[in-house]
Formats: sequence, C-alpha cells, structure tokens
Amino acid sequence: MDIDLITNILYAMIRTGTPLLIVALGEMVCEKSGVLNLGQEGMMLMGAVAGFIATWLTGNLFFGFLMAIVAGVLMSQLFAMIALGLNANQVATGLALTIFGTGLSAFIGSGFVGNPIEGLDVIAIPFLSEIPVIGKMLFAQDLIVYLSFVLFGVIFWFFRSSRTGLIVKAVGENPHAANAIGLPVMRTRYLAVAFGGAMAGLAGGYLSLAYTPLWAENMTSGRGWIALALVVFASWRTERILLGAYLFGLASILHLVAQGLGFAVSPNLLAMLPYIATVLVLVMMSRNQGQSKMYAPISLGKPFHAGT
Amino acid sequence: AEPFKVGFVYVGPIGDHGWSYQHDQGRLALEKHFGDKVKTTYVENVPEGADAERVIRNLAKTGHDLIFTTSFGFMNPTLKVAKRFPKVTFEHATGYKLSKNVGTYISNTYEGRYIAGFTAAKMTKSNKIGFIASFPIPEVIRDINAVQLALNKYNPDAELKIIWVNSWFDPGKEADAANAMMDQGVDIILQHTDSPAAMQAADRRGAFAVGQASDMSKFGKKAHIFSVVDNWSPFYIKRVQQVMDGTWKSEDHWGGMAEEEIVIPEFSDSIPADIVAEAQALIAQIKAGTLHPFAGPIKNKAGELIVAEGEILPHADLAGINWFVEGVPSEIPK
Amino acid sequence: MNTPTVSSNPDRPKRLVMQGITKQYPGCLANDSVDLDIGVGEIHALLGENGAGKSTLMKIIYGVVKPDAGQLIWEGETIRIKDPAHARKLGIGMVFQHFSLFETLTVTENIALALGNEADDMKALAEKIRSVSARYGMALNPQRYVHSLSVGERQRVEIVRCLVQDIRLLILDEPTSVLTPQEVDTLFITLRRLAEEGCSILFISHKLNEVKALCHRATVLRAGRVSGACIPTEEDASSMARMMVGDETPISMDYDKVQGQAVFLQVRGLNQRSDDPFGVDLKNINLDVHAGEIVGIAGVAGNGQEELLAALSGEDIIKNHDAIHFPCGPVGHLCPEKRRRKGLAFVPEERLGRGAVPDMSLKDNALLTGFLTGLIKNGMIDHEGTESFAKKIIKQFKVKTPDSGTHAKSLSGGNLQKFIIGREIMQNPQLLVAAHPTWGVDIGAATAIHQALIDLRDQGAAILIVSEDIDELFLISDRLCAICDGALSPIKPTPQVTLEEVGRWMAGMFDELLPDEKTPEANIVSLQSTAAAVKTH
Amino acid sequence: MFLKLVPRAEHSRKMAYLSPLLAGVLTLITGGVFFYLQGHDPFFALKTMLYTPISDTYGLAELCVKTTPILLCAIGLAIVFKAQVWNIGAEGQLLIGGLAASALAVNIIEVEAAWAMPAVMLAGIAGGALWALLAAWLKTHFNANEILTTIMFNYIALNLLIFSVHGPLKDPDGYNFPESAMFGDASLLPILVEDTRVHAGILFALLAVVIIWVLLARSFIGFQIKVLGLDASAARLAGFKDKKLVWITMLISGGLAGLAGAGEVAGPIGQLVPQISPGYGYAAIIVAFLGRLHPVGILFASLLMALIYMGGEMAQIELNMPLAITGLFQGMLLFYLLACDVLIGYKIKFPWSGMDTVTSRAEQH
Ligand SMILES: Nc1ncnc2c1ncn2[C@@H]1O[C@H](COP(=O)(O)OP(=O)(O)OP(=O)(O)O)[C@@H](O)[C@H]1O
Ligand SMILES: Nc1ncnc2c1ncn2[C@@H]1O[C@H](COP(=O)(O)OP(=O)(O)OP(=O)(O)O)[C@@H](O)[C@H]1O
Ligand SMILES: [Mg+2]
Ligand SMILES: [Mg+2]
Repeated sequence: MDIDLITNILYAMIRTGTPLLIVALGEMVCEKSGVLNLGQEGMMLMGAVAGFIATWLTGNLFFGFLMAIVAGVLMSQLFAMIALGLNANQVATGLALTIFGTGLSAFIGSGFVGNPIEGLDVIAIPFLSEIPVIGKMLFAQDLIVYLSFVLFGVIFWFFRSSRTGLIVKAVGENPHAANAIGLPVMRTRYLAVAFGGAMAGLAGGYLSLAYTPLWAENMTSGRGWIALALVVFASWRTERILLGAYLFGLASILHLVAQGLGFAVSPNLLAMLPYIATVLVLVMMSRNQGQSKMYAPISLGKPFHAGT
Repeated sequence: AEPFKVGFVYVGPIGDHGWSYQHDQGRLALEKHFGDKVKTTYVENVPEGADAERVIRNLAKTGHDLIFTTSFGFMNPTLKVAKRFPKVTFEHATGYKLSKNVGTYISNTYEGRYIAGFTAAKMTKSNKIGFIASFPIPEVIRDINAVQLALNKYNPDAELKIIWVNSWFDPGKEADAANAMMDQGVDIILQHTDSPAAMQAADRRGAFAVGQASDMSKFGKKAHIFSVVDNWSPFYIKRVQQVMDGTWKSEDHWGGMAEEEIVIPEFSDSIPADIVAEAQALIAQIKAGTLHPFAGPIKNKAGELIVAEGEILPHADLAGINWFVEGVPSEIPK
Repeated sequence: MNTPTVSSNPDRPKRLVMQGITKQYPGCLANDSVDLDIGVGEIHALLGENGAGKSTLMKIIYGVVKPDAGQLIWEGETIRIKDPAHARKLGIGMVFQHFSLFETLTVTENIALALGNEADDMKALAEKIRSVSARYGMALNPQRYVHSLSVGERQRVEIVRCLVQDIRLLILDEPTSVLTPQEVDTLFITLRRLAEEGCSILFISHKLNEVKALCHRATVLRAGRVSGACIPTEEDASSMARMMVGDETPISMDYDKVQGQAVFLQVRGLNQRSDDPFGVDLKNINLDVHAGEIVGIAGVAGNGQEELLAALSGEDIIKNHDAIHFPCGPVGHLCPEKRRRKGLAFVPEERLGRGAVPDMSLKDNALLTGFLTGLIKNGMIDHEGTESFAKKIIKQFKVKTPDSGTHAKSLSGGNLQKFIIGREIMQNPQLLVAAHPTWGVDIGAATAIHQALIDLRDQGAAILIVSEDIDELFLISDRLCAICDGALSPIKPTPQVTLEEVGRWMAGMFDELLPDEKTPEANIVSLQSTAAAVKTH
Repeated sequence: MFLKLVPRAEHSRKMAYLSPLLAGVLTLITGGVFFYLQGHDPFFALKTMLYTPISDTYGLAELCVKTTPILLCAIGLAIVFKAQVWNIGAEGQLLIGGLAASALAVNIIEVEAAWAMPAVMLAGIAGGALWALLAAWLKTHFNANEILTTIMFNYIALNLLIFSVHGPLKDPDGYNFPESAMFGDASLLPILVEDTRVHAGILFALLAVVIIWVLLARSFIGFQIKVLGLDASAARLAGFKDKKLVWITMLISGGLAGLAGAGEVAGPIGQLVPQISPGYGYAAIIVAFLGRLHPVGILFASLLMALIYMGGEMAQIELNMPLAITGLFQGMLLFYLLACDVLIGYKIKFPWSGMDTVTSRAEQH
C-alpha cells in the first residue's frame, strides 16, 4: 500500500464515520438523560428528505441543513410527546417512529427522486491540509465534518465539566432523586430528545446533501441502527463514540478497498467484517464491567412520572 | 369499453432512480401512448419471497389483462399464478422459464456495456477501470464480460477492478466503492447498481463515469460521459398492443439497441470527437447485427476456447453465464 | 443520653406554620388537614406509623409534592413553595428517607446539583464541603464517588448538602436508621448545635428514645391526621408509642433470653474476596448459630454485612465449601435454592427489589421463595395452593392489604416486611437469616415482627439477625457480636455485653484480640470458651 | 402540557381492553382524513385497505400465510422480552433457520419419506436456536450486550444467507441464478386448504401460542422468567439461575424464529432465495409490544400487522397509492395504541375539570 492510498483511506474513514458520529453523539446525549429513542432511522430519513427538498427548492444548502435539523427535532418531539408526555414504552415508541419516518419520508420525497443538487463542497484548510497522511483526513473535509469535530469537543466538555451535563447525567441515573432535589427532569429529557433529533436530522441531511447529494427512499440503509449500536459499544463515553464511529467507517470501506486491491475473498464474507469486528470488540470491552457501569445511564428506558 | 388493464410488479421502490424507476417510466409511457384505452397499476417494493405470489395473484384477480413482473425472483411465483389464471398474460423479466401464458423478456444491456468498455478503453489515462457490481448473477457477469471483451480488443493494458457491494441500491456504499476505486487510481467508473451516487462521487474527484439504467447526466456534469439507459417503453407498448390484438405469443424476448430498448441518449462533450464517432459506428454495427460483443473467439479465464471464431454465444448460454472471459482479473465470488 | 439543652418554649417565634394541609394520593388520603408549627431553633419530632403521612408532609414543605389544600406560612408570610429550588432559596434543606444521591457522581457533584447555579465553581465548593463537614464532625472526601461510600457516609453527604447553604429549616426523614450509636451521638451534637444557631429542625424517627433525647416537641400523625402532640421529655417511649399506634396494638419492650441447643449453622474460617471493587472482603469469619437461639450481628452498614449475607444465602458461592456447614454437611458450594431445601430461609435487607418483586402480586411473591413447600407439581404452578399460602401469610401476620392480588410495591414498608418475614417463617425453616428485619418499620409492626421471630426461635429454629439497630439486637438476640471491616468480633451472651462494648466492636476494637493478635484457631477457642461460659450460666 | 396525568391506584382492566379499540378507531379516522386529503373516498379507501384483502377464502388464507412467520417470531420474543433479555435478532435467527432448513432440504430432494418435512423443520429450529444461543453465550460469559450482538448477528446472518444462496446452496441447474433447487415434495409443508397457500406452519404458530401461554401463565419456568425480568436480584436471591433462564428464553425464541424461517422456505416459497424475509423479525418486535407480550394479544397483533401489509399492497393496486402508506399506517396505529395505553395506568385530568373527590382512608381497607 502506498502512502496516497493510506491518506485516502483515512480521509474516507472520516467521511464515512461522520454521519454515524453525529447520530451516535445525539443519541448518547438522549440516552444519558435516561431516554432510549430507537427512532434514529426514522428521524435521519426525515432529516434527509427535508434537507433535500429545502435545498432543491431554494438552492441554499444551509437552509437545507437547517430544515433537516428542524425535521429531526419535530420527529423527536413526536416521540417525546408519546414516550415522555404519555409515559409510553420507549422501545415501542422508538420503533414506531422509525416505521413512521421511513414511510413518511418516502411519501413526501416521492416527487423529488432523480433530482440532482449541488452537494456540499470540501474546504481544504491552507497549509494544514498539506500535512502528509493526516492533513487530508483532518483538514480537507467539508463543513459538516468540521462541525462534527466541534460537536464532539462540545459534548466531551459538556459531560466532563459542565453543570448542565451533570444534570443530564443525574436525570438519567435517578430521575426520582433528581426530581426530589428539584432538577427539571422532564424539561431535561425533552431537550435531550430534541437534541438527539437535531443530530439525527443533521446526519440525515449530511447524507442527502453532502455524502451522496440526492434523495432516494430509505437512503440511510440502516445507519441509524448502527449508530444505536455504537452508543452501547462505546458504553456511553464520548471519546469511544468517536473511536467507534471511525472504526466502523473504516471497516465498512476496508472491505471495498480490499476488493479493489484484488483480495480473493468472497465479498459476502468480507461484508460481514464490520459486524464481526464490532462483536469482537464489544466482547473484549464488556469483560471488565466495573468501568462501563460508571457511564451507563441506570434509568435508561424507564418511564418517569413525578406523580405530584 | 372497459380499459385494458396492465399491472406491474416492481422489486424496488420506484424512487430508486434505477431499475424499478426505469420500468415505471415504461409504464408511464404506456399510459401516454394509449391514453384512456389502458389503465395501469403497479405494486412497488415487492419482496422476492413469499409475498410475490400473492401480489401477482391479486393483480390477476382484479382484472388485469397483462402483468409484467420485473425481477428475476418473481419467476416461480409468476408461473404458479399463470397456471391458475390462463386468460391473463404474463411477462417476466430476466428469467428463463416460459409457459403458455408467460413470456420472458430481457434487454441486451451487454451491448451498451460493450460501448462503455470501448469508451473506457480509449479514454482511460491510468489504465484502471472500475466496475461496481451488485450480485454475481448472470446478467451482471455477462455485462462484466462484455466490458472486458471490449478492453481486450481496444486496450489490453487496461485493468478492470471489480467491487461487489452486495446490494442493488445503497447510495452510501456505492459512493464508498467509487471512492475506494478512485483511491486506487481508477479514472473511469462503470456500475451495475442503481443509484447515481457513484456518478456524483466521480464528479467530485474529476473521474469519468458511465450511467446505468437511467439517464444520470444530471448527477455528473463533468464526470458523466454517457448513460446506458434501459428503455422499456417500446417493448411494453408493443406487448400491450399484441395482447389487445390477440397476436401475443409466449416467447423469450431479448431486446437491444436495434429495438431501441437499450439507448445511449447522448455522448458528453468530454469525449473526444473521434472516439464518439467510433462509438457511434460500433452502435450502428450492433444495430445492424454485424457486430456482436460475444462473437468468437472467446476464451475463459483458464484460457480455454469457449466460443470459436465465427460463432456467437447463443442467448441460451448468455442467459445463465457463470464464467468470466479471459482478462477479468478477479474470480466470480462464491 | 443527654437531655435537650433548650427547653420547649411555645412562645418562640414561628419559623413555619402549616394549616389544613391535605394531600390526596390515588386511593389514599396521605395528609388530612394537618396543622403543624415549628419555632425558630426548635427541634420538632414527627411521629407516626408507616404510611401515616410523615414523608408526604415533609415533601410538601420541600416543594416536591404539591398539597391539594391548606397553606404554609413561612416566617410570617403565606407562601406557595413552587419547587425544591424555591424551598432551598428560602433556606429549607431536606434529607430524604430514601437517599436522593447519584451514585455515578462525586460528592461534590452531588452537592453542586442541589445547589443550583451558585455552585458553578467546583473547587470552591469542594473546599466548602471540607470545611463544613469538618466543622460539624462529619468527615467527607469531596472527590469520592458516591457509590464507593458506605450508607453512613451517604447520610453525611445528604446532611452536608443541606449545611453548605444558609439553612433555616432542616428536615430529616428517618436519618438515624443507618447510623451507629456513636454516629447518632455525633449527629445529635450537630443538630443541637444547629438548633442553637437558630435553625429549626423537623425530625422523623421510629426510635422513640432518640426523639426523647433530642426533640423539644413532637407531633404524632395517624392515618394522615394529627392525632396528638407532646413534649418528648415529659413522656416515656411507651406512652409515645401508644399515641402512634392506639391502644389495641401490642407493644412489647422485653423478651426472655434463652440458650441454644445443638449447633445448626457453623461458619469456620470464612474468607471471601469481594468481586465488587467497592465491596468488603470477609476475613476469617467464625460463627455458630444454635437451634433455638437468636444471634445478632451489629455493625455499621458497609462493613461486610452484605458479603456475609450473600455468602450465607448462597448468592455467592464459597470457594472453600467447608467454610459453611449445616448439620447435613458443607453447603458453601450450594446455590440458594439447594440451601433452602436444607432448611434455610432468608430475609434480605431490601424489601422491594430483593425480598419481593415490586410489580408482582403478593400471591406471586409468596411463590417466590415458597415454591419449595409443594406449590409446584410437574413443573406447573399450583395456583390454588399458592393463593391459600399467601392468604395464610396475610392472615397470620396481619398484613394490611386489600387482598393477595395487590402488588407488593403498593404495600407500606412495614406491611411488606411482615409479609416477607411471614413468608419465610411459614416455610418452617430450621435456620432463618434475616437482615435488618425492622428497618424503617413502625413500632407496631416491629413488635409483631419481633414476636414472630421469638416464636420461631421457641419452636427450635436457629436465627441469625444482622442489623444496624442496636436497640433491636439487644431486645431480641440471645447472643451478640459485631462486624467491622469484614471481621467478626467475639460473640457474647447479650446480658453480658454493654452498649459501649458493642459500640467498640462496631468500630473494630475487639478487646480480647488486641493484646497479642491471636491466630484464627485461638479465636475459635476463645469463641468456644465464650459459648461454654454461656452454658455454665 | 395542557393535560395532566393522574396515576390510578390500580391498573384499569377495562382500559386495557378499550385502549386497542380506541387506537383502532383513531387510526381509522386519521387514515380516512388522510385518504380524503389525497382525493380518495375515505370509506372506499379504508375498505380497500382493511377489508378487500381478506374478503374471500384466498384472502383469509393469505392472511394466515403472512401472519405465520410474524406470529412465530413475536411469540418467541414475548418470552425473552418478559425476561428483559432484548433479543433484537429474530430476523437473523429466522434467516439462519431458513438457511439450515434449506441446507437439509436440498440434500434430500429425492427423499419421499414422511420424516423429511419434520426433519427440515427441526433443522430450521436448530439453526435459529443455535444462532440465538451464540448471543446468549456472549451475554452470559462475556457480558456482551445482547441488543448489540443480536443486531450485528442479523447483518452477519443476512450475509451468510446471501453467500450460501450464491454459493454452496445454489441450484446447479439454475443458470447461476441465486436460488436453490425447488425442495422435494416430502420436505414441503402440507397445504391445509386446497387452492390456497395456507400451510401447516400456521398450526405450528398456533401451537406455539398455546404452549407459550401455558408456559408463562402456568409453569414454574415461566414464573422464573417473569421474576427475572421484573427483578433480577430477587430472582437470584430466590435461587433462580439467571444464566440458565437467559439460555432457555433465547433457545425458545431463536428456535421459534428458526421455525418461522423454515416455514417460509418449505412453505410458500418452496426453495431458498435471497429474500426469505422482508423484515419479519423486526416487525415481530413491534407485534410483541403491540400484543403487550401476552400470547393472545400477540396473536391479534400479528393478524393486524399482516393485514396492514396486505392492505398496503391492495391500496397500491386499487388506489395507486405508494407503498409508503403501509409504514404510515403501522406507525400511526402504534403511536395511537401507545398513547391510548396511558389510560390503563393513568387518568387524564383536564385543566377545566375540578379536584377529585377526596376519598377517605377508612374506605381503603
Ligand atoms: N407517590 C405516591 N403515590 C401514591 N400514594 C402514595 C405516594 N406516596 C405516598 N403514598 C401514600 O401515602 C401514604 C403516606 O405515605 P408517607 O410516605 O407520607 O408515609 P410515612 O408516614 O412517611 O411512612 P413511613 O413511616 O413508612 O416512612 C401512604 O399510605 C402511601 O400509600
Ligand atoms: N408511585 C406510587 N404509587 C403508589 N404507592 C406509592 C408510590 N410511591 C410510593 N408509594 C407508597 O407510599 C408509601 C410511602 O412511600 P415512601 O417512598 O415514603 O416509602 P416508605 O413508606 O417510607 O417506605 P419504607 O417504610 O419502606 O421506608 C409506601 O407504602 C409506598 O408503597
Ligand atoms: Mg416515610
Ligand atoms: Mg419508612
């Protein structure tokens, strides 16, 4: 393998990992507050279709991304209304959201199939992007990739040192205690769900506006599920989400690269690699449990009703 | 009078902008052509499992006179339903089993592929040509062979890189595959998958790409050199007319450039004029029947002569082809 | 014990007056026009049976629960307390009965959360925590994670959380049930000091002698209503108990001590490393429990009780199988079910979540451990048998519940505890191991539970009680010891030990062993000589 | 929010039955409005979706065919979910079941003996069960989260299936197309009603419903499973072996999903094809929740789910609606049901309604 190939693989790893990273970060915040939203796929698709339509109609990519985020937030609030407002089972509500979002996005997007738009461009940062190997990977990406770096930093800081981060963690660990000491449990959860929705919408928009600038039904192809798995995989730690998203990104392009290089292994078997790798890493990580307990939101998925 | 009812069964969403989308364009052409005389119906996203039979049967039951089942996996269900509804006519795409009221049809995509192979052979600078493949079924293997045959003839130094993505439609993965190829020096990308994502990826990185199934020119202003378009309209119009007239016969239909079922709407300006002219000439020969991509001599990868000089690989063999011609660098995945 | 330093003074200015407070829960009126007032610098006790409505009333003051009717007058002004943040601003602090701490956060973070935005500077806060906790004699390391703290230390966090702010009314909901006598004394010193500084204190406890020692006034709640008030120093424990439970409920304050017969449970050289990084290792535990006696183990929570109980119940398998013997042979390797088959019954510390499944009916909860009494036939449940078993428990142990279909979680703590003890006793165990059998249970229910244990003992069962409540252990055990940091003190007949001695044991000072660090064998010898001493008595 | 939820002292049984009805009515109303806005006669459209597909024997038979795999997967999920073991892998287990069944069936095409069909079914059950046990093993031995492992195993199973159908199990006479040879008649599930496709699989599914119902309601194992799910530490203290229970529940649910897969390939399909399941394993998760993890509820829920799938097809045929409305309807129905379920545990208090009458505590006992 020559150096250019490695540079390119690393670059592609970041690009492939970015939508996963964004969704997974959003879902992690949501889960940290104790809410399990399995509707990622539905929210992403709605983000993708809304972003695409908005851009197609106005020609403005930023408006497109804005609408993608808005769509994600609206979908997440539908979830919140039922799962939080009405205390319904979160797993079932999330699944319903995915089914609903998949159907609705196909429905409203049907008139926009086959329309091309000008996708988001790469902005190479002068000098930095010239650094060998890592320059392209880190400094020759598009705005959303840079934004994802920023989001990662912000969320890392949020849970490490911010008071609001503490509140989110507290609400996710023990909502009854949080309520008893006067933390706004419900408001925190609504906001966390909304943030998760915004991130899923953004990631969906990234797919339809930057990654593959087009709209096609079901174009997320299961990335929402992978992101959900990533959160567990990362045992709710921000830095591991980053690692996991890029690892998965790498694994999912490596098998394509390997084929191009002429490895004579069945592509079906190669295609299993990312999944097998995930399981193996998970097994290795789970063996020492004490650590992950510290980060897991203990009340995840359990409904809370203040009962006053 | 009652309109003539035509039903379509699609394997994907009509929003895939590929295979099913193109069939639906054919359906729309029918409606346009016949106006009130014809009423069309479609069912999309029909899984090629247990559901297909019910969908086909429901179409037959609800008074459809002619039903097109547009994917290989619908073969056995189509035959089963056809047996039960002898008055209804069925046309199954890409299969190989016929019966009294079931015909089959397929398009000679390999003709378009041959032109693609030719153009790629002439235009590549890196001598690396990429092919994004879906599944190793005869149709795809046939097309890869057609490309390789063109390369063998026009640029034996060019290397064909094949990446199997195990999906007909996954824009992200198709784009990833295209990028992986370009990372390895590929400068012209062909695909046998449905989405225009690879075209877009090529466009961003200054490579060339050939569109597949539908006209993908919109998705790659610079990259798009031409698209090999499945044009089902003439065939659908012809068949509907035949069934209406009572002249329909069960047959295995292969339609290509001559029948206007495979069309290359236009060549982009980025191809040098002499290459375009040569390509046009090849097309004319194919239409005239004087050029056949699978005309002998053809050797397989092991170097055995499969088609002798002066012979043409017959449709019956093309239908189930499961070997690569000499020159394809990789094996058919098992 | 000390008597209150400030005598009750009805004329002191009022800090808080509650009038006609009413709170309706679905199916239950928790507070029914409650009137209560508390003066500046007053320590006021709130007494009542389980479910009398004490916690509800406190939560209303703290703004966690909104009253349906009635008004609060805070320092002369009628107010509505919107939420705990508001209450805190007014200078109200509350230590909840069920801790409201977050295990995955540090002490500082826990305290910061309750303080609101003023706690943004974590460094300064940690410093403040250190100084406040030192000032009131409750050492705390602000950097520790709460999950690594013992129950007593968690209690401190709860209290310090109130003290770091400017406190004017401190509410303590059953704060002493998890403390050692020494810790209780320290706490009381702190509280008295606070009161002297002018802070008002509302104090809930089921331990009447504590109330007597600490409080200036007491209000008694019964079934949501104020049923009486008194000056604790002018009453004795039993007269206050009568006010709480009425005349018909028996309250016993004394039981006979007896001598055991043959040894049933024999623990020899039990060493067990804890898997939990924050757990305690058991160190060379030696212990005999005879048939027909009650042995009590005192100790501050988090000193190895959980680990010892897990080893005895079979939740933890012992590597050295011989370490635990029943008369039928070694049982260290057996799972809980097999040990039960050999005569063990077990009452865990947590009623809900271990002793009983909250979301299952009492009937199903009866089956939970009662399945060995012939309720399973060919793998199928005998539903009628189970029903009648549950009904028998309910009847015999006077469990207050509409019927056996009620979910365990909707029973009050005391009633559920009676049900669980009843379930275990009804299986006629030869050995009953019970953890904290009356934790947080009111005096009426506690008496019933104690009586049931004594009855079981008199039928010849061996009983081992692990409790943090020393008074209880003195009341019902025939022999006593204490556990500290995973090691067991000598066991002595109850009449031969003093409260002070047990207190020292709980702090790890096992006098006999101190002079020359005796070997384990010697330890056994000394234990046996102790046992012999009992026999010769 | 303008509504206030007031918890009920006890769950309302009446509402438990009424809530699905209410959700159904709301779905019908919303669906009608939706169709109206799309320019269709709402009554005709709803009839087309929900009645036409099952208006004759063939339709009813098809309902059974479509219900069978969903029901088998969902009923198995009921039992793992009761144990709070989150097996999201019914899809993968179904695929492996179908694969294992096919691997046997294509090797006994010539066999005409009566054991062929049961053997094929058993192969499917074994395949599904083993696939599930793999996740169970990772959970009990390595603490690997089963949600994650089972999702990953779904993808792996799909790739294995595609690999096999393009490779070892491909019909040698099939022109290299990705499908196996047609199974021998003796391997196929018998048809129950002539002229339809309803096959013995539905009987297996119904039997499974009864067995799981007895298991959960009557058996001690079922009791242990429920306790484990509600309160793992109480289960441990009572001496129930949690690892064993995880294995048992995964075995049962994997086996049933495997049977579903075998039933598809040896039933309506009759051969192994790449697409034996359009996501039955995922649909089953929803069905299991819709049916509140109760066998009878699940039976109804899977019938309803199957009907909506068929209705979606019919709406395309008769009304030219896109397939997306299937998802819209399923999502809507689920949302409504989940929303209505709140009435089981809570009373809704409107801001304009006054205080509840205060019940005296004396009435309590
Ligand atoms: N959140 C709630 N929902 C419904 N009922 C409740 C709730 N909290 C308390 N109750 C009921 O209110 C009554 C009073 O409860 P409360 O907690 O005030 O009792 P308590 O006096 O603190 O008892 P204990 O001595 O056990 O602590 C109980 O009968 C209980 O059933
Ligand atoms: N959400 C609820 N619904 C119904 N009853 C409740 C609810 N929350 C609490 N209770 C009941 O309220 C009573 C008092 O609740 P609380 O949390 O104060 O515990 P408690 O009675 O003091 O328990 P313990 O005596 O075990 O310490 C208990 O009987 C409990 O069953
Ligand atoms: Mg209380
Ligand atoms: Mg209590």
